[in-house]
Amino acid sequence: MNIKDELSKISTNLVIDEKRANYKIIIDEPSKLIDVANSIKNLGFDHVVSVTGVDYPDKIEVIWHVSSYSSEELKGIDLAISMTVKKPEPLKQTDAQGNINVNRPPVTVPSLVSVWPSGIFSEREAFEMFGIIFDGHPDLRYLMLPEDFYGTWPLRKDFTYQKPKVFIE
Amino acid sequence: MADAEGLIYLGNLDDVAKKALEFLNKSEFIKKTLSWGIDFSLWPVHLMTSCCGAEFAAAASPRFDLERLGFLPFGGPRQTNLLVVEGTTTIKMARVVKRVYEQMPNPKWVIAMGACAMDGGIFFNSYNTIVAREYLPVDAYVPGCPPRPEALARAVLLIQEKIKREKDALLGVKNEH
Amino acid sequence: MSEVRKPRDPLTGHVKALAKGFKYLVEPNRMTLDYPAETMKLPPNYRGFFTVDDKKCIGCSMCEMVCPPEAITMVPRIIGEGGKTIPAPEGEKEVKGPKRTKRPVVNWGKCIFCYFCVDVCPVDAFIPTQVHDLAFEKDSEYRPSYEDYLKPPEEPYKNSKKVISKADLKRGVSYEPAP
Amino acid sequence: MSEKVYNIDDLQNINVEGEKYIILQIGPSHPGSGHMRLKVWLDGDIIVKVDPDIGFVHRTSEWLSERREWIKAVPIVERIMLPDTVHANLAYVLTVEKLLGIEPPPRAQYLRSLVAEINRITSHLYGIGIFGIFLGSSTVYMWAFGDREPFIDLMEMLTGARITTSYIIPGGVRWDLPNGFKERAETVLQYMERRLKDYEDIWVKNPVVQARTINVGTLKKEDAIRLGVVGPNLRASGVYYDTRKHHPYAAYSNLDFEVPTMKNGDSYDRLLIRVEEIKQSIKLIRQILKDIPEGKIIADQIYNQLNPVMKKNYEEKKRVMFPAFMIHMRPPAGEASAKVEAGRGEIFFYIKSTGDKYPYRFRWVTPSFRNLPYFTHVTVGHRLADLPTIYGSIDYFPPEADR
Repeated sequence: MNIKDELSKISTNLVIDEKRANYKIIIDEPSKLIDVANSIKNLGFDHVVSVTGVDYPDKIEVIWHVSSYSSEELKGIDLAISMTVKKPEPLKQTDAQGNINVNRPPVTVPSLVSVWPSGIFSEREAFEMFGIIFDGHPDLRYLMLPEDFYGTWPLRKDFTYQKPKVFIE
Repeated sequence: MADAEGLIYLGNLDDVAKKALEFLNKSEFIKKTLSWGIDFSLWPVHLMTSCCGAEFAAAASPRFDLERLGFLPFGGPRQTNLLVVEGTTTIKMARVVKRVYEQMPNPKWVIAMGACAMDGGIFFNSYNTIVAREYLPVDAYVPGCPPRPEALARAVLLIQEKIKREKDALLGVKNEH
Repeated sequence: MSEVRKPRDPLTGHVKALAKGFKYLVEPNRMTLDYPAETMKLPPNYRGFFTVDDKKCIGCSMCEMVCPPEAITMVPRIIGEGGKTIPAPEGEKEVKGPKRTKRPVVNWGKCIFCYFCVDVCPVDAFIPTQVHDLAFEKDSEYRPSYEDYLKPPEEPYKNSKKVISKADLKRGVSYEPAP
Repeated sequence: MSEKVYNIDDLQNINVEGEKYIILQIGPSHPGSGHMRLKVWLDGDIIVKVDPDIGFVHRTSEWLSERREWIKAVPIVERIMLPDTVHANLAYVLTVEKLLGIEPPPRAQYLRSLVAEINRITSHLYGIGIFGIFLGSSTVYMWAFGDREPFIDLMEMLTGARITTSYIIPGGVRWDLPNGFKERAETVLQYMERRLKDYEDIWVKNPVVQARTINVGTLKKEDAIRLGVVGPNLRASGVYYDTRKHHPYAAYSNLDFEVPTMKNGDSYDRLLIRVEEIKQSIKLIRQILKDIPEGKIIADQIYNQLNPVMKKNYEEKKRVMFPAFMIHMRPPAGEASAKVEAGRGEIFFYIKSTGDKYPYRFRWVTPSFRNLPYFTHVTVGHRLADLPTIYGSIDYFPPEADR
């Protein structure tokens, strides 16, 4: 099985970095994501290693890293599935004290938990860190941060933090 | 009969107890015995806050064996009198640590173990961490990341010295002089 | 590998476990370090507390830049007229006028003993020691001033027996008096 | 096992709202739970659902590393994975080396493998000791933590620190083998081999341990693959996968070792596989110390930047000091990923550089995080008393999962 041919059959947007052995499939349309993921799974990539986002000034790139345990040929290959979504404009609100609160709305992408159940915790982590809502995720809750962090999305580049003033009641 | 009623504080046991406590508290022998007893039974509560717990476990292991100093990790906070903050506390964890500290009976001591519990260590500017001194009264600081088990032993010995030095305060009632 | 997984029948299993326990009761392999009475002398590359050689240091701030927890701060050190921060060391008396330079001070409450600063120093000015068992009672004690930082750290138990650890075929770790 | 059959596959869909279940909060102040909370729904004493509440040790390593110079992330990743420091350090450095395009010399590669294997033994002994505590056997805790010390002494002799070694830097390692290391290592290995036989009698083949672990917490091969668990736990379920074989790094492509696998995938197999891996690591350390080539321990690109004082130090003490390059490192733009087999499983790094002095995106996944499905899937249907067994057998280290 030639992995490059098989992958380019699935998607034309295949980026290969020979030097670093990176394989990356770029998905331009959200509706195609689940179909592509299913055909990748049928190829033998059976588990998700990591789900994460990369924050850019105007967009967020969501990356699923998948790999294989069952297929002997694919064990040495890491495949990244990347999808970029545009970020909505942040909403600025001025409250009564004159402080400017920036409300940074989350983005929505389809969830791949139905294809790879192993991504369930990783997707929850990506949700709390980047504000990526995975559409179709069965249990999208906060995983690590306390609930009072909601809406701040710490790993986005425009995150600023203040040490909490009142700490323990 | 009337004389006897004057001598005994009927229905006023609180007062009697307080007077008895004050009497005991002034006795040098009692204080010495108490501090001697406590300083060799510093039982830390078995609460791991972070990765320094690995060295805490090594300190209880056969090579360093802090049980020689009366340092025996124990499960329930009600039976312990020493809290070791092992490394970083996140904000989520600090609430738990604070609650555990409140559950421990007096008198109690706190060791801040590791750089993260002292001044923040390598996670000093993280958005989710807090140093021990901001929410607990700390009695001994152990630098290192993680500290060697010997350094933890040194902190336990420091607290023993402190107990001997401050034996007046052990019963919870301060002496006048 | 599955031949390892053969449940042992309870009788011999318990007897063997008890026998082994009895063997170690009679013949224990003790590896305990009797800490305050004997302290370890650690290998020469051990990363313990360290101080700086005031004469060698050139004040280049490389250590401050590489310090991962930002425990090192550069403090001003002024020699000559006006400045009294540091008494001029011998051999620098001929300096005329104030001479300003910077020196590192380590906050032990942040230091993680990675020795990146020691290794990045272009003149090798840091003096590593093997002191490893300090503890402090107050939070002001572990943030030394430059004068305090220049003094080499003192071991808490100086009179204790110094031992080095040794690999032992029977006990794992054994100790022998340090040379 | 429970009479009621719970559907493990879509566990998240179990409706626990209307039913009369007992909800038990275990942790985080609990001798067994470590730094996490387990929310357990119980039907009698049968576990219906477990919801792990993690994040008590979430120290924001990704966020911090994206705001610091490249070299400063080395101590950060080490502190997150305290029992597996060398592996975390190695995985990060491999990723940076891929970005920089530096190849370390062979001696450095062997030294990296050597420290990694010593670390693997300490990590497994740590896991076995904690498992002992979970089963209520403090003897094994004392044994395992005691036997960890000779190996930690070896690490200390080589790297200068007990656990947090910071030994591996881009381009090589920081210290060469000290005098007398090989003899000392041989003594320690012989000691450990002798002790492993004693472990067998008192712990591994102890009928009490077997009764409590056999057929408890079974994860079948296909489920292990589907849930994407890693490391010794995966191999205990019968999947032949080891990053050292399938993504060779350091000196592993030149070394001869076996990857032990088990069949059943229950708690007992997860214990056995750790013992087997200790045996393999002992074999590997012997091999490395025999085969280690002479030569430089740092790549030429780094060596040429050392100043005369540092070069003199290198020749005399075999100690690599840092050139100014280490602070001002700016890897060229691009992205790289690396995998390393740590004691608890596979570490994955994905780093994106924009050619700046900080990483643009620093992503890493630790083995314990990927072993989380054990709590949600494997515990279901067991009695509450089996929960510590399952927890202990997967060798879960919460600070590592929370990062």
